[in-house]
Amino acid sequence: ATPLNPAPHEAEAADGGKKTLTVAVAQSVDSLSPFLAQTLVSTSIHRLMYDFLTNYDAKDNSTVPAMATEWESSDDKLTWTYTIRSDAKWSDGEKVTAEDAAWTFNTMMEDEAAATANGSFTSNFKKVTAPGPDKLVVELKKPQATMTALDVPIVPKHVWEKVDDFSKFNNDQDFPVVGNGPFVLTEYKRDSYVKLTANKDYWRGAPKFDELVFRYYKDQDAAVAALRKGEVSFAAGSPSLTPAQANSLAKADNIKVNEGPGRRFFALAVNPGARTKDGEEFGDGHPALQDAKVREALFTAVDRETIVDRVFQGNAVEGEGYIPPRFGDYFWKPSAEQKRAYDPAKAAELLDDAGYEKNAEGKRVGKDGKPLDFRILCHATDPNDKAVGKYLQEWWGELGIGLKVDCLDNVSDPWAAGEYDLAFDGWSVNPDPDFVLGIHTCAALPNKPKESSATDNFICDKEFDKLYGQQLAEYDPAKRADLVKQMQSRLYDTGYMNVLAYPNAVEAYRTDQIKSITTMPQAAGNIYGQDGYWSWWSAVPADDDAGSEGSGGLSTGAMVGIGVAAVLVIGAGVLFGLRRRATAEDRE
Amino acid sequence: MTPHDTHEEPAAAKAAPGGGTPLLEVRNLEVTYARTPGSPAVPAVRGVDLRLEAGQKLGIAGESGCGKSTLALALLRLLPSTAKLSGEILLDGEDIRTMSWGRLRAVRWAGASVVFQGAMHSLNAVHRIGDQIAEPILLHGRATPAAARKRAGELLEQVGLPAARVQAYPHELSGGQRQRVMIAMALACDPRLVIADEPTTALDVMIQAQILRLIEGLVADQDLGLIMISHDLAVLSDTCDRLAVMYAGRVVEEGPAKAVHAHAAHPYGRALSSAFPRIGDLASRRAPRGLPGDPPDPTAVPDGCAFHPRCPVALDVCATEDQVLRVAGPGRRAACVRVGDDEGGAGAGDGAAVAREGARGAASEGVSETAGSGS
Amino acid sequence: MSTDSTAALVKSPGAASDGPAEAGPSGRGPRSRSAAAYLRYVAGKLAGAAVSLFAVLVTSFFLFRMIPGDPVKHMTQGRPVSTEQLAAMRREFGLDLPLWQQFTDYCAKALTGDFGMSYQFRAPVIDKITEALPATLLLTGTAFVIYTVLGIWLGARSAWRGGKFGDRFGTAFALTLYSVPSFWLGLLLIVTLSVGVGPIPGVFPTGGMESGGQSGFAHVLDVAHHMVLPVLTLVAVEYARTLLVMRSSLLDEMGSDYLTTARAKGLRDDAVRRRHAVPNALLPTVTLLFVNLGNTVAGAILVETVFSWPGLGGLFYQALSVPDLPLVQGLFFLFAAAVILMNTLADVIYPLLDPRVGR
Amino acid sequence: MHETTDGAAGQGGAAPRSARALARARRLHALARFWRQYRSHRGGVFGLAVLVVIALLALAAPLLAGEESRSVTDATGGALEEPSGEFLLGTDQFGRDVLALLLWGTRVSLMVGLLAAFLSVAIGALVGITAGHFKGWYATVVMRITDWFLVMPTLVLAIALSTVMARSLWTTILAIGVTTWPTTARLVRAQTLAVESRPYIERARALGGGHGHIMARHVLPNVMPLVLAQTTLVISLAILTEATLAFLGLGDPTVVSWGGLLQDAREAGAVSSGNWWYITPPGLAIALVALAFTLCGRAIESVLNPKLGVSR
Amino acid sequence: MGVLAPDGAGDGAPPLLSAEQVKVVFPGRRGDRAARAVDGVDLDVRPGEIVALVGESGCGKTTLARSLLGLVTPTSGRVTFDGKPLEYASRALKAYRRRAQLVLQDPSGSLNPRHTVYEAVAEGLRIHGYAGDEQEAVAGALSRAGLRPPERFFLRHPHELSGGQRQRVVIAGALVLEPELIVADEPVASLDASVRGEILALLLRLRDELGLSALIVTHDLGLAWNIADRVAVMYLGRIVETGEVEQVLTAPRHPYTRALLSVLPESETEPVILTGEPPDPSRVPSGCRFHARCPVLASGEAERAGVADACRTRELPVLAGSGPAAVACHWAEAVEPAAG
Ligand SMILES: Nc1ncnc2c1ncn2[C@@H]1O[C@H](COP(=O)(O)OP(=O)(O)OP(=O)(O)O)[C@@H](O)[C@H]1O
Ligand SMILES: Nc1ncnc2c1ncn2[C@@H]1O[C@H](COP(=O)(O)OP(=O)(O)OP(=O)(O)O)[C@@H](O)[C@H]1O
Ligand SMILES: [Mg+2]
Ligand SMILES: [Mg+2]
Repeated sequence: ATPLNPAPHEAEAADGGKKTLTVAVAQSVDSLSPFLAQTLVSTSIHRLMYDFLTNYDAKDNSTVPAMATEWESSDDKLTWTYTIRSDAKWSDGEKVTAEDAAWTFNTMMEDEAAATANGSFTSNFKKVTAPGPDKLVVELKKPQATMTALDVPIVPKHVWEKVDDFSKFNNDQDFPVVGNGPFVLTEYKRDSYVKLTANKDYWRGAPKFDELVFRYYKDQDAAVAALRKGEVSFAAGSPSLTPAQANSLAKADNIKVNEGPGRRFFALAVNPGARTKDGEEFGDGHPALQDAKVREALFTAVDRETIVDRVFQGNAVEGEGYIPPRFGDYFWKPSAEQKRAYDPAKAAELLDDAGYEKNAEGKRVGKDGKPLDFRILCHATDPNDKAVGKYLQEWWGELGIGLKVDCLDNVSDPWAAGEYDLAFDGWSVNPDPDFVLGIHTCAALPNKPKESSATDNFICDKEFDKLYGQQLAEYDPAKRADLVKQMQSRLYDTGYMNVLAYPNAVEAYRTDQIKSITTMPQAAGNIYGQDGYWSWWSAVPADDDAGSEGSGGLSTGAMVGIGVAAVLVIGAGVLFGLRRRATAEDRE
Repeated sequence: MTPHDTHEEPAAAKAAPGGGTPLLEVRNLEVTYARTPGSPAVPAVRGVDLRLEAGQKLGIAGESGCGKSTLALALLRLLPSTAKLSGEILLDGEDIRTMSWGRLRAVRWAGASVVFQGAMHSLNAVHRIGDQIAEPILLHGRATPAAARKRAGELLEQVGLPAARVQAYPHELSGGQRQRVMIAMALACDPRLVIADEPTTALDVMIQAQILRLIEGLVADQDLGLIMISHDLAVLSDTCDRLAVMYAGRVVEEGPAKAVHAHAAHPYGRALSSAFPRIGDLASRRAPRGLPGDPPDPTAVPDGCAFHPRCPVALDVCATEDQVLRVAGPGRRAACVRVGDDEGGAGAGDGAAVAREGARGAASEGVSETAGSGS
Repeated sequence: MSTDSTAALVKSPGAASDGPAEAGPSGRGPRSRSAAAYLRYVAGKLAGAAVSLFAVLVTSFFLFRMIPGDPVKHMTQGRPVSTEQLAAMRREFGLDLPLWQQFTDYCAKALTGDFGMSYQFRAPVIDKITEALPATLLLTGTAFVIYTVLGIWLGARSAWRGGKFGDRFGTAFALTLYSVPSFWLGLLLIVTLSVGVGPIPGVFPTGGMESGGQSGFAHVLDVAHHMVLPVLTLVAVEYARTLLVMRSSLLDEMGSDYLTTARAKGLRDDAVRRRHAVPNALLPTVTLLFVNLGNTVAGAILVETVFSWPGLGGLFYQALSVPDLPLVQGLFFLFAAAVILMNTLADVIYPLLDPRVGR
Repeated sequence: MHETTDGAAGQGGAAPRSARALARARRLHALARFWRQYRSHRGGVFGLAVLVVIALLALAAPLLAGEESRSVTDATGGALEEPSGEFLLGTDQFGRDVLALLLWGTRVSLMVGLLAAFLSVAIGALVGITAGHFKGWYATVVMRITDWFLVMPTLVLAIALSTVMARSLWTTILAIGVTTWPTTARLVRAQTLAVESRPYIERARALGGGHGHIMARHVLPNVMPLVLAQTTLVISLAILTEATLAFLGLGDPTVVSWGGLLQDAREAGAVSSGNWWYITPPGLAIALVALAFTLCGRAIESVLNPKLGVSR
Repeated sequence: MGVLAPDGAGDGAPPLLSAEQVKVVFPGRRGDRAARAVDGVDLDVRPGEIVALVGESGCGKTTLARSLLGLVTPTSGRVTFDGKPLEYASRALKAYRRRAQLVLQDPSGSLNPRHTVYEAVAEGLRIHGYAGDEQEAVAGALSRAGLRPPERFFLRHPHELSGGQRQRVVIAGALVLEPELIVADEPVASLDASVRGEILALLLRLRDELGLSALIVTHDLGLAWNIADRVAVMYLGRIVETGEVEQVLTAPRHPYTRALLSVLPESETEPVILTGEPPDPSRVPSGCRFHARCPVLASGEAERAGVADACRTRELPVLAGSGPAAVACHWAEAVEPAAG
């Protein structure tokens, strides 16, 4: 091979024919320290680097053993005992023991900085001990539902003991980073890539790919382009590929678009009048929205189908209940008479009823003669917010209602201050819906005006709260599911929230690089950001790895590119020289 | 561009004393600046004949815009590319106008050098003056770099500046000193001809006197040909052997310097010379004299004799008939209809002057009569 | 005759020229004083730069305080946190102090290069900056060298042949590229040269700075390969400025009498250009170059975003959207400081190049 | 004295009106001369033609495209349809006609460009003229401020300002105006200094003219051409900056501008989906208008200052 | 013919404008020494008189002229106009500037290229809020300045005029306010030789017709000879010789004046070219400020007259502003004590 055109296989041979899986990511790694990291990229990587006590089954989200093989709780649910597996080793050869887990938890309990990322899990812990290398005992202050879902990476004590300031230690200096997960972090270049190599000794079995690289593409188009080219094997977009990208990728060769039901809901939230726990009112929510009829009218004038069709271009499911259909157990749908179907005429009627007649200019005015004008808070970074905002403006404009779309980078301030009328709302729902339900209880309201608190949008409804209390105490899954559905029904009826859609998670990967990959849930799930490491651990390389050239050595493309550039430079130089000689004599 | 033949056979060639090849001979030179957007074509020089013997000093006088600088630049083909040139420029018998670029470059500075109007801008502000003086020496292969440097120092001393000033930048020198540097530079390659374009304009009287003396001295020492351009007739008559007065791109009068200054044959020449009063001459006390009207716009030269709108002695024919140079006495020529009329030459001019002064009602006959003793 | 006197009769400059020439050719005073005068001049410029830097520090501190959003709340990323925890965090980041005290603390620390801790990355701002700086310097430095050389070369050619087809075409082409939004050009380049359309193969990577995993020469080549498109984008939109300035500056010089003198001396056309015209015309361009470099660093924000370049620009954009106040402040200060530094450098170097100025 | 005034008075009766009329004719003449020279700059003529066409399109947008073409609910096309007979430039992700959006965007982009440039140049001219005229501490202080703004990287400062303020067109206009004026101020000041050093200023002062008189009657008219040229150049800068801010998501998302279209296109993933009809036209439009303004500005500049030798 | 006889104009009459001990010092820039541009000058201009101020470049002529018009405030000394000292409050200055006008060297520069002739001439009227018929006044001034018929010039722009016409417009602009005094700084230096005579003739005629006084600043001795009644020769911020033109220019007493006259091209005497540094107002020598370049001192003549020491060390008194011819020279006083 000439210097400008080396055979690609040579480069690969030098690497020993490594199979590399490259994933395009957009988010920055905030920290590689499990005690600090909060972004999805970082936590996903931590799942690969470190084992957790337990894991979720890819099939049905049920708890499966991980670092702990078994666990049991005392009858009062206050003492939990975990059996730590004995066949696990840290990547530096040390044995994984219960002491490591105990140390991790204790550190989080003792050191405020170490509690930054996952402190909520340990805030209720009384004491954590390791009576033996395979026994971990956690004593609680009060019962805690997440004891089999402690999503805390366990770090090797013998390495981390030496850290003196957890708030400043980012775990990105010494490579490879000692871990016990399916992959070992071997290289990290900020905002460039994170490279992990397969942990051949992983107790569940070695991953099929030798290397896993998270490559950084700030621009989603660049990521998709990289996927098209085969520079990366997988692209998920942030949070999702756009419909246009999905549709065009679906047509491309060797690319599979995976559309999993999303865990998010996308909703319209109304400010019902911000208040504190004590009932002190604040903020400047529009008083007209206190009127259920007005809210009803607004929501009936929203055509969710169009939003799914047009904004999401079919890559979403029309929203109704609060919890996305992905979580089948809890999924609820309004009954026919409950349902708010799209009906502009009815909306107009409702407004007339509520006393907001149209004036000469076609604007709805209240009894005080003021036209009905609302503001809606939108996330400037979310194209869906902006797009739906356009539709709302037009639909509500037809009704005679003005809408100002306030797009901000940071909506949390006006939001917490209650200074909005409506807002685009959306949460990722966990397998356990407790959190997303809790944010609508009175208990979540702030203590003082404008203080940040757990509440989503200041909803406080006695009936909902009662149901919430019941579901908390209910240990029977079926009964609990029923209660959760009742809660959703109640929430629906109060009319403060209108779930517009459940966006699908749209991602794509190259079939010429990845033969198969596990989604979660396995049936119709997603790949990126799973509650586990299944996707990357299970991914099987394609036999024909023609597409993986981008990852090993210097590609042919690179050589051609450099060659072209070099030729251009030399050409320009020669041209310059010739011109000079030519002009020297003849011109004056 | 073929030189057209409307002019008479150059009288200069015949009239000039001495045979052989003159140092410089210009025949029917015409320069026109091409039309540019926003401004019409400018015929800046409209047929000029000149002749200069080696070692002789020729002065060219004229008002601003009459084409003096254009003429000077044309002699070395230094005009911008928009200028169209026709006629013949023979330097030592070689036609500069048709020379190859290579030959021309060799002639430049080594054959004829130029002292430009305004030394401030004619020196490169970012090079040391020593280097600038040495540049043509090196270029024409006259010396090694070290020798050229030494020569630059000598040249500076020759023009009255300490040799150490080779290290100076132009802005560190005064106006007069810069003009000296320009002169030193012009002498660098021992040219046969030096063209000095208003070397003393914008200089103080005292410095002007210094520079003029310097030039005179150098030219006499080295037997150079000199063309000196100025609008100050008095200065030229003091410095030069012969004098040519230009008006609107033409030479309108030519002859021995003193004679032309004292008894100009052309009314324009007369007006010019009387514009500079003689101190002590009571006739000019409280009686400033000048020409009515304004210098012509070179883009719209009047028909007939270009001077006729301002001419105090104009005849009817002047408005229609172009006037060419005619003999106006020994070694003198003038382009005035009145000169041709009367073989008396200069006398006719004087008569005209009297008529003119009379017409203006001022008692000033003395000017032309008494100034004769000057030579 | 006249004794050695350096008193020049330079008329005081009519219009105080701008830029470094502000000092004006004073032209007076014996040369022995010039070194001292130059040092004084430099000291003045440095003092001015220091004042500017301080002004920038003030701005960066107060301007970004106005960004809506409670930084502490961002740090908690929406997790329910107790008021006590929030207060503790405020204390940790010094956000509970009165504003003026925060400011004085900030200034005092900034002097030592400490711009605080990034909220987002929980690392010292200065570390984040030093991490990202080399990438930006590599990108902008390379682009700078290329577009400067290209701009000056083409500008000089263009002016020297003013009005000819080459000049017209070159200028029009440069102006067109100059009018193109850089991010858009970057996107188009990705679509064509990176992804490939039709017959054009996608030979360049779509983004990033390296593939990773190489070392030595292979690594250098790999980075070079990644750099081609971002550099091309920067060069395409930036070289026009240099070209135009060089061109008009040379056109300005072209009518000058000293060039006629040079020609009259018998110099060849290209010698006149090389030895006299271009060096003189370069002088006003020098200032621009330095200023350009400072601005290019800031202008790299777009290109870095489009090409996922792991540099300061991307970091800035990311920090702004959070807002990661300390990081934003630090970066803003850095960008402005770069421009100030370059301006000052231009001011300081200029008199060395142009003997007329500053002494 | 008396004999001459008689003669003058004889014509003086009729002259005042005719003098004014003549003055107007004169001004027309000057304009015509300006135009004749301007016309010889091919680039300038091209730029002007483009601008005229674009301005007409902007004015006629409601006629050509119709109000409803901006509406998402009334959109007739499918998402991201390729160019066809019905949609000459295809559709956007909502099924709206890209060509119509482009037409509507013309208005916003031009308006932002013009207003921002106006703001910028107005500040710059005011600061420049006063700083050039009044020397002493005022000039020192003002020029320090100018210098300080000058070293702020324009884009960075504009980004910062747009982040600090609410998202609206006015924010964009303000951010551009406030960050780009120092260049104008410096230029205008330099020109003011040049004008102030001219003897006619000394003459006006000797005639008894005060600061106001000198600035209004002498400096301003002489600075105006520069300001005019500068305005056209700043407009193109402003249009580019508007697009950049919009592209970075800092524009007003509720109005249709070219930069906003690009941002929409990018958010929709049009770049990697091969929807060239959505990406290319807004960018081209921006480039074209920016180029047109630049060309006009350069042509004006070179007519007013032929020494610049700007290509024709 | 004229209001006043050209000879001995206003002899004995109180001066219209007078400078008394005027000094102007420009502070040095950036550590340079201060320049004493005008260093103690007495100078009177009497009604109807034309005074020429001559001297080498940089000797302070322009600065003195500007200080007489209140355009520079003297560092010390005072300027009196019509018996009253000049006040520098802007209102008072404005009133003064109705009565005293300035004509500058460069007519092209003195006219705003964007103003028509009419506007340029009417500018003064507008500034001073002229109550009468503006157009009539403008026309009158133009025709008096020799631009006839004035209407033809109203709407021209400066670039459409020749240099001579421009200078006439400038003069018309000064005349329109019917001033009593004109200060002209090198009024013809930038004009072509053939045109300057006409402009000078105009100035003479105006003096004759309107009784205008004028101070003409020039470096051209021929010009002084052409039109001035009195001449003051300035050297390095001081007036070194003053008197009637005929007297000073035909029988100069100061070596400096002699040198100036000797270098004129047509001078019959052997040119005396001054050597030494050109005058620098930031370094004024002690004693007679001319002594370093003085040919009389250099040739030893002063030594013979016994004043060499005085030349080097003894300051000379300031010459009176008007009155008989006077010279500030130790040597001249020594060799011809009777004169003066
Ligand atoms: N490059 C040029 N392009 C067009 N016209 C020119 C050019 N150079 C000179 N001219 C015109 O040619 C005419 C003669 O110019 P020239 O410089 O030769 O006059 P001059 O006699 O040297 O005047 P001065 O005494 O002012 O130096 C003038 O009208 C001038 O405007
Ligand atoms: N504004 C100023 N600041 C500092 N120095 C000045 C200023 N104006 C003039 N000078 C200096 O004062 C001295 C006298 O200047 P002035 O202009 O009065 O001379 P001049 O006799 O009119 O000379 P010229 O014949 O060249 O016009 C000069 O040395 C000059 O450098
Ligand atoms: Mg000339
Ligand atoms: Mg002067």
